Amino acid sequence: GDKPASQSGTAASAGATTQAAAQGGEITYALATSPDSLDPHRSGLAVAVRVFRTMYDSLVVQLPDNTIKPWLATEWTISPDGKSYTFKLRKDVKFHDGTPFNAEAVKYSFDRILDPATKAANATALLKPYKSSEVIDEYTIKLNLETPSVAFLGNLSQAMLGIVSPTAAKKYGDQFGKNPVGTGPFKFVKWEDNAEIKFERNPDYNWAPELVSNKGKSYLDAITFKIIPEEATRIGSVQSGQVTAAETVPPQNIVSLKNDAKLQLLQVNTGGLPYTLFFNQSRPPWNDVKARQAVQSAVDIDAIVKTLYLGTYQRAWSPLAPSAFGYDASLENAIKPDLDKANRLLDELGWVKGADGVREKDGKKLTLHYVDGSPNREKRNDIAAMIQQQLKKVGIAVEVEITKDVQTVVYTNQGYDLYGNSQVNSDPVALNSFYHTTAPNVRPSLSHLSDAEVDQLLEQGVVETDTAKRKEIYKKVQHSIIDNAVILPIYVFPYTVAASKSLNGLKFDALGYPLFNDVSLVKK
Amino acid sequence: MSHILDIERLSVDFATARGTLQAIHDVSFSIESGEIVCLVGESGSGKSVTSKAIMRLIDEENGSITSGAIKVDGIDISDLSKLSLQSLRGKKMAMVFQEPMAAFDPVFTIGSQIVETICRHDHNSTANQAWQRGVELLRRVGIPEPELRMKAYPGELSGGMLQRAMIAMALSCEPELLIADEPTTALDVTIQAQILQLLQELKTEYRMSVLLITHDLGIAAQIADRIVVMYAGKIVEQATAEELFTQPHHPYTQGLLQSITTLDSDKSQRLYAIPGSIPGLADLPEGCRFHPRCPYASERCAREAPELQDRDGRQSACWNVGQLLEGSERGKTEVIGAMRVGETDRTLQPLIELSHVTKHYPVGGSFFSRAHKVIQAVDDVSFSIRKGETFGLVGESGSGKSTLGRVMLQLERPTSGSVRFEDQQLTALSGARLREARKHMQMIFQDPYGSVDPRWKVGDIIGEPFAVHGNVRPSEKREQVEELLQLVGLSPSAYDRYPHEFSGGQRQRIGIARAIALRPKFILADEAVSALDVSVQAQIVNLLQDLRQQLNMTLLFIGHGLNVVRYVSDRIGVMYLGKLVEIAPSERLFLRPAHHYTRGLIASVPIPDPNRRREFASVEGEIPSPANPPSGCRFRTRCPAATARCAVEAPALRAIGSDHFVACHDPL
Amino acid sequence: MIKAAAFRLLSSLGVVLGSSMLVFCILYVLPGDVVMNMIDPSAMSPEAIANLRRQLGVDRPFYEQFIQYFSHVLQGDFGKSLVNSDPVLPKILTHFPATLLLTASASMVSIAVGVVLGVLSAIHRNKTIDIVARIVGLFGISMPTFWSGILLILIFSVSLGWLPAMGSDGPETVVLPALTLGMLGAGFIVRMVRNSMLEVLGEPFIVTLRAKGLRERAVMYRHALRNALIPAVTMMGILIGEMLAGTVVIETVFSRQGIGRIISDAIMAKDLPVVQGVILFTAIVYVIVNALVDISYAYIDPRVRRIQRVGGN
Amino acid sequence: MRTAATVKIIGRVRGRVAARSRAFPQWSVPKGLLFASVLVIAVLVACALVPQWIAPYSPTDMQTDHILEAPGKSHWLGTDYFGRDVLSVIVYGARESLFIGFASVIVGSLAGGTIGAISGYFGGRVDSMLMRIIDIVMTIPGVLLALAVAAVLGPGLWNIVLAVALASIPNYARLLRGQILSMKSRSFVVASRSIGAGEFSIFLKHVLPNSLSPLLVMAAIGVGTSILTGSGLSFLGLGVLKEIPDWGALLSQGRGYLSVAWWICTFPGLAITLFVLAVNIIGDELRDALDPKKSRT
Ligand SMILES: Nc1ncnc2c1ncn2[C@@H]1O[C@H](COP(=O)(O)OP(=O)(O)OP(=O)(O)O)[C@@H](O)[C@H]1O
Ligand SMILES: Nc1ncnc2c1ncn2[C@@H]1O[C@H](COP(=O)(O)OP(=O)(O)OP(=O)(O)O)[C@@H](O)[C@H]1O
Ligand SMILES: [Mg+2]
Ligand SMILES: [Mg+2]
Repeated sequence: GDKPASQSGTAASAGATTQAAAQGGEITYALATSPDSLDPHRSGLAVAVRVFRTMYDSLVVQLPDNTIKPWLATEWTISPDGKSYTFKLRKDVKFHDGTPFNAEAVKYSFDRILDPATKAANATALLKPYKSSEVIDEYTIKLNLETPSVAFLGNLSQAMLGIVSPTAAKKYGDQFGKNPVGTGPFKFVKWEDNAEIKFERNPDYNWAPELVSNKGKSYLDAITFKIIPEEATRIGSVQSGQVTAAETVPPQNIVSLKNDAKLQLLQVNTGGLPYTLFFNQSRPPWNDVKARQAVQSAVDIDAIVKTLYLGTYQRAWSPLAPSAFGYDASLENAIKPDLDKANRLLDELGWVKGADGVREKDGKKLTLHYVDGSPNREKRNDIAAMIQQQLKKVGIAVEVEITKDVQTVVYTNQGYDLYGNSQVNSDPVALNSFYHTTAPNVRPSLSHLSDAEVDQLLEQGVVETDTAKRKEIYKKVQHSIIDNAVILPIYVFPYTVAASKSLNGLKFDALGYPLFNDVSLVKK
Repeated sequence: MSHILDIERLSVDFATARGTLQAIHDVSFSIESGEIVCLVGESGSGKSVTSKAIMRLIDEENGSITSGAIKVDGIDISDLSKLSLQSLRGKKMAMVFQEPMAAFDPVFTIGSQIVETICRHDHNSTANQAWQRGVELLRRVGIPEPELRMKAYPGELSGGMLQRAMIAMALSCEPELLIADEPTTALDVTIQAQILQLLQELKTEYRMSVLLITHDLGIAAQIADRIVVMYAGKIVEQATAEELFTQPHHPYTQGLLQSITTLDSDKSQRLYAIPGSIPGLADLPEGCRFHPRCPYASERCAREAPELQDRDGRQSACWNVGQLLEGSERGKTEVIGAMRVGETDRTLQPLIELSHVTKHYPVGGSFFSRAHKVIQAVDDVSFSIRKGETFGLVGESGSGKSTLGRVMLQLERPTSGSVRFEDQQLTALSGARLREARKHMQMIFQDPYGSVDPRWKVGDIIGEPFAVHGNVRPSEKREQVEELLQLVGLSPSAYDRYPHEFSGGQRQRIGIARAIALRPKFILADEAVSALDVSVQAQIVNLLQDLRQQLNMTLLFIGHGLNVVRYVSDRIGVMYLGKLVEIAPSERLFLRPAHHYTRGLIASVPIPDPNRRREFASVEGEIPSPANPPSGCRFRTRCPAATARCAVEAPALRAIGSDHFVACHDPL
Repeated sequence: MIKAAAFRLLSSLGVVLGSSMLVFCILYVLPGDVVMNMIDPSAMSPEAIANLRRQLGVDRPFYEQFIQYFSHVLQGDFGKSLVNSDPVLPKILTHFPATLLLTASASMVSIAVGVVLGVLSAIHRNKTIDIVARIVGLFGISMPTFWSGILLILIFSVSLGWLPAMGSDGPETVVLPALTLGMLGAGFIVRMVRNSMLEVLGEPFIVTLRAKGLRERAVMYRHALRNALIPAVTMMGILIGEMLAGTVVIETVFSRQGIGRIISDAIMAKDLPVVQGVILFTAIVYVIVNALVDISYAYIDPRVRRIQRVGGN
Repeated sequence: MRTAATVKIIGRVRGRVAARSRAFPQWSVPKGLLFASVLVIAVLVACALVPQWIAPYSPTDMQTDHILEAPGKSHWLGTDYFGRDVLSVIVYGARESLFIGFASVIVGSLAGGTIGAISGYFGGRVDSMLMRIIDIVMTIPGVLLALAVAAVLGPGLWNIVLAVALASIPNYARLLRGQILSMKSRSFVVASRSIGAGEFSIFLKHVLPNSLSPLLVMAAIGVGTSILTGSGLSFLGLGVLKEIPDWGALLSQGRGYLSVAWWICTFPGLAITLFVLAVNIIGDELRDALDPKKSRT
């Protein structure tokens, strides 16, 4: 059909890989935002991760079917209690600065994440039950966990837990993010703030994971990432040939670029948690399931996704993305927009429509404070605008607050009724930080959900090693969340790249991050 | 005789927002080579338009020649192409303008502007040659150190120097016709005399023809071979200077001649003034344009416009020439009451007394450096004005007259010295008491346009003193203002109109009405008539005299028109560079000036009588900078009788006769 | 003369210092917490966060931070970014040339377009050319730069392929941004030049020039324009300040390096040292440019020179 | 920032050129152009007051099956990405846009004018102190000021107004001060003083009224361009999401569609341009009309 080249859950690749890849050449790749740091442990931005993959390798790799395969670690064993992992490491690996890769380096990397001085962000969460490591011998390391975690291996595959050169990290201290050194297929050359980040081929590379076909050094001489925040400019640059490829193509351009003879479009759905609107259950009346269900039935997500994304984004149904482990496809099409039901539920709760069409109870208007970040990333502000109109029909007044300071408004002040978020992740344990009851002195989760049954299921999910059983557990979790209208899942974000037809072999990993090992330029 | 300029039935129209206006109509006259022709007439009569038409400069102002021809040396200018016109301008005919300060491009040096002109028309001369020529020209027009002046910017030269430079520039391509549009109006009398002298020399030296435009008949009498009189866009009379002054053939000319205040006008008589004022182009009267103001006007004049007709080798446009020639002079002078029989009574009490008044303005100096340079605008001046007298103050521009006036009214505080008004020490007053004292002292300003708030209605302007000082109810205010309006000769209907709807003379009346609103004891008139036409000037002077008498006021009359000051004043003080150099009863001052400067001033005044022509330029040089005055006697640098003593010792003001004081070591 | 220069220098320093202090205060009262923006609070213990605060020195009272910052600045130490520990001074120094190039070329565009249109408009007063020029000028003022910028990219990069759409490497990348930013300034200059040109054309000396027989071209361009430019030059001083500000949007649209982008990011992140540094820098530039304008003002207009020599007014 | 620019420029230049006291030459407007401008403003004001009578559709009606339709019979100016009728959104957006335009200019010119007036009236120490402060504020880019205001007060319509107003204050202050200084030495002021009028009343009755007209010209430009400043803020992500966006927000939100659906942001842009043109033409005319010298009776 006229769907773009998108295969959800599997790696998409550009061009035919059969023809012999040409050596040499450079590409420029336009990013939508600038990475904040090239220190994988320090940055939590998706855009940074896209860059990390060129120069950092992980111990293991996760394939699109969610299986874990060797990478820098050749093999591993898990202790019966699930609390220690012993990895055998490759012996032929060297960091870009010549430092040999070994157990010490791995230990250094992981301990570094735990060190507050590193100011590590997402990496801390990914590494979570990790406690300490023991160097068994030069190429054997044992990682000790506080508690067992089934997701641990998958997390280790993520670029944010990539291994950094201890020499360089020690040498540069907090400037390591500007002088990154890893073991990846490309070496860092320079980073010009707000302009470009340049990498060149690592000639020694020869330890690519199973995910890519070119196991040796890359075909490309160099990659330059250009930072082009303005959508129109980014698309304009790839259209005019100024850059070879540009990421995050807006839907309206996806539609129009498909007819562009010079360009190809690549699309891959990202894994983890789709874009989801969370109710803040600490604020009445949204602590009442009926109120939330009313919203759930009043909102026509299909219409929103179709209108705004012009058929280029897939609608989300569950708290998990379809590619995630344990995804419950039965949730699809289970909920239909039903205004009567919404009205009935609200009537039942005693909210009566006032003269201005807004429902009232005890002199209070039925309002929903919808907070969204700025800028209008992936048209999320527009979603808010549409939901505002849809809820108006059932008598709910939506106040939309667009703010740059999400940290303060959402996380510090908890000042929202509805707030949207998504997370790229490799394992459904990611659900824990969104739906598990939080300790009293810790920052509450976005949903403020406190459901003993869900908590229990989520805790089981972390340790359950039996795949089938684990799948069941997560299905239950998903059902419970949707049935209780804890969230409104909106869309699955497809990572979309527009590239010149001369670009060949661009692949994406299980989470939707680009891989450049196989990329080559077709000479025309 | 060859005619260098021949204008035939020229009419010029201007396209304006409100439609076309005919600025001049059917103008014909010619100039022979080597002749000086003066174009005279009141403001707005079309003199400048005529001169600009000759240069075709009106093109740039939305003007166009609708009929007639202008022949310069036989070439008809009126339909010449722009390009050939440009090559004629400056070469065949050159022009000198009224405001020398404004007539140079301020951002180029004098030299480069002269060189530019030369190079434009003389393609053979190199820039270097042109520069040398410029230096020569400057030297010729009497500019000292011409090499230096060539490199000066217009802002760095005085008005007199600039006017010389302008003439030098006009001469640079040896034009056959020099048009000078009021070349001396902006200058001091002494400088004016120097410039006129220069023009006369140039005429004889280069056999140049000159079209001199002026409203000062005195100048015309002194310099013109022939005079052309214009009124409201038309020529009304044309004759040689002698003929015109002996026997005018047009009532307008006659009126003009009578309006002139001369150095021997009879002080006991009212000045003659042509009644009314010149009409605007948009509302010209039917028939003869002068008839509403003409004492001879008949019905025919109102119906039919008279053509310019030859009579005895001269021309005039009037139906009633015959009648006029019969000599029945109507509406001429009348004796003013019994007021000014002689000089003021010396025993009268002083109303205002100034002792050792000094006003210094600091110049330069910034946040850090306390200014050490000062402009000594007024330096140690003492005199008194007696109750009921009119005291005149004269002196060249920058001599400190206005400053002295302002200090007198405490609009500015003196640097030192004191001012006593009746029994009050004004310099010691402040705040409300000073404002209260101001009730009794008022001021009439020079600039009738700038001294009234353009956003206020006339009634409010005149009524402002009531509002400030008093308890006058609105209805009363209207009544009183209307009375004042009548007193100064304006219609009460002016009450609700805005100042811009009035002519200069009328506005000055508004200013006067405001000044007399509170019936003050003392009025300061700072150049109150200098900006006005001769005939209007006479009207205002008469008005002032009347009011002074009616209201029994004391007047300080500041002016640079010596003849008018002489006419109105009982006593006159002469200022030079911040110093009072002479005080004398007015007749005596003119008969027996004691200071060399005073004599020079008087000698510089052009006399409106072609039979009494004389050498101009009685005071050499220019007034020095008040920031850096000469040592000793400040006038010594220009004084013909300066001695070594003058350079070291400043002369004190001392009595040399009854009521006559002078500050000079060797008075005349 | 030396005194005047010294005074000027001192008062400029005062202005720079004052503006920098003002910014410090503004930023201090801004809500938001740099630490919370830097880390994931769920993953860090409260003690660790407090520790981090102490390290960054943002826990100390206002006046202490104030004194500390300025004493460091006076020693040439602009501090480090709170967000990614980049030293501020090198960061500004690497970004500044691109901004300077952009502002300078935009000014050139402004002057060229503005002066030409302004002069045409004044010469052909109330004719069609005048009305068109004025409307074009107002268009320049009334179009948001991000919009006109994108339009230019679509036309010149995507459709025609003549110029690069983005970047700050190479002279050709500055063309489109300079045009965009320049059109804004041009709008003001047109109006200014037209007005002062009309004023100058009404001056008596223009009549003199014509009376000398000068060609119309010489009258207009050699004399009238030079006089009319005096106010326009003053405007350039202010325009450059405004253009520095305008770069915030332009640099984002055209993905150029520059201090405009640094500062907008830094404000959002409450990255105090960076904002401070940039403001200090732009204030200095602003002051320098205005001093230059004053000097060139005196160069073009000898009247000013004289006044300055005499001093006072 | 845009207003800031304009106003700053005119303000500074005036301040410095104040010595040449002659008023700016008239920018006389052909009658037809003036008439058209009055018409434009009338229509826009009508839109602001009674949009429901003018707009063919509801501005919030998202016809999701009619998105991105090109201008045509049923939607004269096309539909946007929500399926809203562009014409209707523009018509309804007029209220907010005009409000931002006028309110920010009123606030800015009042505050700036007051500072300028105080500075001009007292002169001396007060003047040099205030002007130093103004100098300092001028060195800080308007963006920063605007961002700071937006950040301090939280998002909202009044923010944009305040942000724009704040940035324009120095310019109004400078302009009025310069104007007052040149007016203070005029002879009609001296005349009023010489009849004994108090300084303050002279200031109120003579100096101030005669100094205000250039402020009007500046305000005219300011009115139009503050809308753009608003759009600049929403471009930088500081705008407010309103049910009915103002023109600046429409432009900023629609810019990504320029290459696929030009009408979404071209028409709001045109509305702003027309508004700016009209306000400026009328402003120039108004200045002349308020000047008794130039108004013809
Ligand atoms: N460019 C113009 N457009 C319209 N009317 C004009 C123009 N130039 C001059 N006039 C009118 O033509 C008439 C004659 O003006 P002109 O300047 O020749 O008078 P003048 O005799 O030189 O007076 P003055 O002694 O004041 O210089 C005046 O009424 C004036 O308003
Ligand atoms: N406010 C001032 N600041 C500095 N210098 C001043 C000031 N007012 C007057 N002067 C200077 O004081 C001197 C005397 O000026 P004043 O106006 O009193 O002369 P005047 O005799 O009235 O001349 P004019 O005939 O030109 O009116 C001049 O050199 C003038 O430049
Ligand atoms: Mg004239
Ligand atoms: Mg004077």
